[in-house]
Amino acid sequence: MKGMTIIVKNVTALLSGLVFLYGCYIVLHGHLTPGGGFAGGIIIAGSFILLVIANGIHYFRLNKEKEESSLFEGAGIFCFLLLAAGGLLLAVPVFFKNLLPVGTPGELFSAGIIPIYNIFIGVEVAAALLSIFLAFVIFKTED
Amino acid sequence: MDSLIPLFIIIPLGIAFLIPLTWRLIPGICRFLPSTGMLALVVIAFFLLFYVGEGVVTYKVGGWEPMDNIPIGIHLVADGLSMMMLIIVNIIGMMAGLFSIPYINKYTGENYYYSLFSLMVAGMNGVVMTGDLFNLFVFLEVSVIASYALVAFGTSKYELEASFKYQVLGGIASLFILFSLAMTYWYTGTLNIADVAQVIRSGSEGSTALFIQLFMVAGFGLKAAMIPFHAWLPDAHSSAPSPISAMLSGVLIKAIGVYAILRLFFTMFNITIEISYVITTIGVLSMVVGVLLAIGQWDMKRLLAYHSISQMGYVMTAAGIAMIIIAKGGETRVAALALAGGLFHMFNHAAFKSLLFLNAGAVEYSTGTRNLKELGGMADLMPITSITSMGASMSISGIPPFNGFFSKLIIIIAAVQGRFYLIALLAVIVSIITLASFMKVQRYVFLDKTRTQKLEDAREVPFLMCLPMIIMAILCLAMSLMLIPGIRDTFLLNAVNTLLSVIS
Amino acid sequence: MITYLLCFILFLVGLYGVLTRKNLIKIIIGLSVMEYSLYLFLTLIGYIEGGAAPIIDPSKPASLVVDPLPQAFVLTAIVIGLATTALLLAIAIRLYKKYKTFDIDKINTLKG
Amino acid sequence: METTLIVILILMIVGAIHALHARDLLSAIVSYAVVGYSLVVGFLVLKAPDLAIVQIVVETIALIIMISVLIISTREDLAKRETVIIKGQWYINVRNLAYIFFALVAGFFLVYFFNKVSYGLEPLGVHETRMATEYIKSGVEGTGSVNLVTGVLLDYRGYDTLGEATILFTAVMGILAILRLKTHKI
Repeated sequence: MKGMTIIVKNVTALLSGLVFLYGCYIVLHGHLTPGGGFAGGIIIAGSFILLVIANGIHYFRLNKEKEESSLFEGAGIFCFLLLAAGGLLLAVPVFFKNLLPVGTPGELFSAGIIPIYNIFIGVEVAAALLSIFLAFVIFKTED
Repeated sequence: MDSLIPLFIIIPLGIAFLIPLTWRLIPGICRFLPSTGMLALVVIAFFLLFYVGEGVVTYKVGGWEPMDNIPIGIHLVADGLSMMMLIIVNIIGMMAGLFSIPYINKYTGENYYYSLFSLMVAGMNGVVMTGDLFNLFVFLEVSVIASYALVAFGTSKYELEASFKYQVLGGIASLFILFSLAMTYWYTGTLNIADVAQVIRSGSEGSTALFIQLFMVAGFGLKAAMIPFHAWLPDAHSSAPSPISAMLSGVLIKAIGVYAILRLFFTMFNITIEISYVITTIGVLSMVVGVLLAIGQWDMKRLLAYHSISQMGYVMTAAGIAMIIIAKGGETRVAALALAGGLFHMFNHAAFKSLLFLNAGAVEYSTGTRNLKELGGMADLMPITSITSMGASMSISGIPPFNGFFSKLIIIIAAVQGRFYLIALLAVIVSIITLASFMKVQRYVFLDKTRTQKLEDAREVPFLMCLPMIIMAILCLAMSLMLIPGIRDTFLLNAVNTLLSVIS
Repeated sequence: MITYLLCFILFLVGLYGVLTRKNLIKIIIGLSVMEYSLYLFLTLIGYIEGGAAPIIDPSKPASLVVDPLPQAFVLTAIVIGLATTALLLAIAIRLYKKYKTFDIDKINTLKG
Repeated sequence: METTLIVILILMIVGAIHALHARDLLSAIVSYAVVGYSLVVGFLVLKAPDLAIVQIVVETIALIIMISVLIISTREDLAKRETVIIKGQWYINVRNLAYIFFALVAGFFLVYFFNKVSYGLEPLGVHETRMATEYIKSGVEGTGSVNLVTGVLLDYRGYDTLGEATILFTAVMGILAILRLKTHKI
């Protein structure tokens, strides 16, 4: 499956950068506008999936890509757990405490630890969905 | 001391996330990681059980204090019952983790197996410890999704089909539970179990509580494989890898099914006559029909799976009897006795049923077949497996020195004292049929001398599989000591009092 | 009250689909439709007449706001639904490779 | 507002029924997508923008995965086999009739019981919050996040979101375990 026509390939090459940017925007502004770690992560995964669909299966060296994306995912969620349990280690005996200063609501750096949680969840969700999609695609072509 | 409580979630989750990351570097250590993690959790659980003792410790996640006594954040509850469940879950998890190291060697993708295994235990720890309804649903989904994938781990025809059937029925059950949570939130506006109990007790006696309870019984009953919803259990447990079916049948249907029903129906709702009759009939039905289905089986693991249904029926009947007595306002001493018998039998069943599944796994590992007709004369070829299997069979069919006998005895005594003579009679008959069915297993697998040629090369399983079996057999004997007054108070009566404290 | 009732009817349609359809993919669709009805049911519970969306503009103090708690549950439940649907599809595709069909009757080898 | 919800719900029910009875799978998935995307409109009407954005994106990903599963079973052979009607055996028809009758009775009983119960509870639009009053009153100061839903998700009930991210991680581990190509070492 050599992917789609040349027009689709060029358009997606341009488009997926924008989609990726939009996903990062949604993740970073999770505490200000609707959306957040989950929605933004899925949009970022969508931009990669767009590339794989448009440029056909061989575009990524798929098996290596799948391993890397599941590694990314494990790292993302492990940092999320470390952050959540961070309070326990720094002698604040409470799981999931909002440690950082809360700042004035409405600005970008405002909700304490919430934006950092959002970033880690965004990474984890994006890598997870990419791994799922690649697993399905690899299983169909190889078998 | 309080900050030990979230460790029950952090350690298994940390291990589960680390294993895929570090599998390439240190596969040897990663294999032992889940078992050592659960060993540490068992020690913490014992320590906390003595620390908690009679009272209840609520741990507020995120440090959100209740605002004019309406709880805001999620509360983790550590009391007698949840600590006992944690001890049982983590002991069986450690044993199955050790057993699966040589067993899973012949599959590829071991890092996925160990990661999913510790995720399943993390989910069960999460379910047992939460005091919040939606959190219970989330962690229930974590352990159930991990068990769907683990049932289909061997990806043969039967395992895939069994896992699909298990997943569809499990999915329907989860949606029934989510629907009952939505109705609870609509009725009470809050999700903390203690808070919901407060609102329902002060609220009007409408049929809303009964409607919610019916959907909860349907949802959790399907997770606990009670009779009207048991269709998935024999296929899922017989085609899963053996350490996984030991975990599924030994702990998963308890920590998610029966424990959730007991916790929610005793603490959250006030016990009415209708619900207690529903629970008792489900319990008696699964007790009787489970064992009748089990007689005709010739596949070892399928037979054990049907027996799980009937043993879970014992626990539900005991709980049902306690609920009827409380609903009718009888003396709570008999209700406490019935509940103590039910809980004691649940803990015992975890020990001997998972040991039986490990034995079946050991026999399958060395001979390659589970069909009783083809097996024979394993006693002299596999001494350790046959001894532990004999111990487990005696304890499940209730022969005195073993723990099964005492818990069934307490249930029958409570049934007689509560003037449920029919239930007591049925319990005795079912126990006799269980004895007959397990003698059949012993005879065909271990004692029958006529051995087919193919089985000559069968030899004893490696040490890492024998160790858990020996420890579990000793556990089966040791748990009958739980009736001695000294030990009984900390282990058993704390759990019973937490359930009954809300009523008295 | 009619909206809650229609939600419950959609739930029953999904349940009917799961229990009676013979095709694997249609069973997965039925399960997913049941989930969709529950998401709508939870959001309906949290709706307050005349309330604004739960994003409070710090400059002008908030008027009446819709209940954010059920929305947090539905957000969690949506991702749970995605996870279960993806796992079901993985098993369905593997079954298709072995049996060359999506039909339950031909796959039904295990005794119930 | 209530009438738009009723129209959306009727559209979803019709879409669901067609999805379950469609002859071939691709049209079943299209009507399933109708149900999903009309749910997005429902969320917007119910003042839940967070859910609308998550649902529209999740629905797209679910459709991509479903269609990737479906491509291998081509449309024609499915259509042909679906229309095979079991002729002649009378007990099959009676059994199907019994199923449909039983489904209708159970459905009617459940709907009646649900209706009786839902009259005792708060109607649509009237909702007296108990646990959530604290989130609305001091949500912004407590968590600092202007978006209350993210505040609830990540700070008041952050433990839920940890479970949530774990579920996605479990699903990925499960799928990678099930779809691995060589399952046995020998």
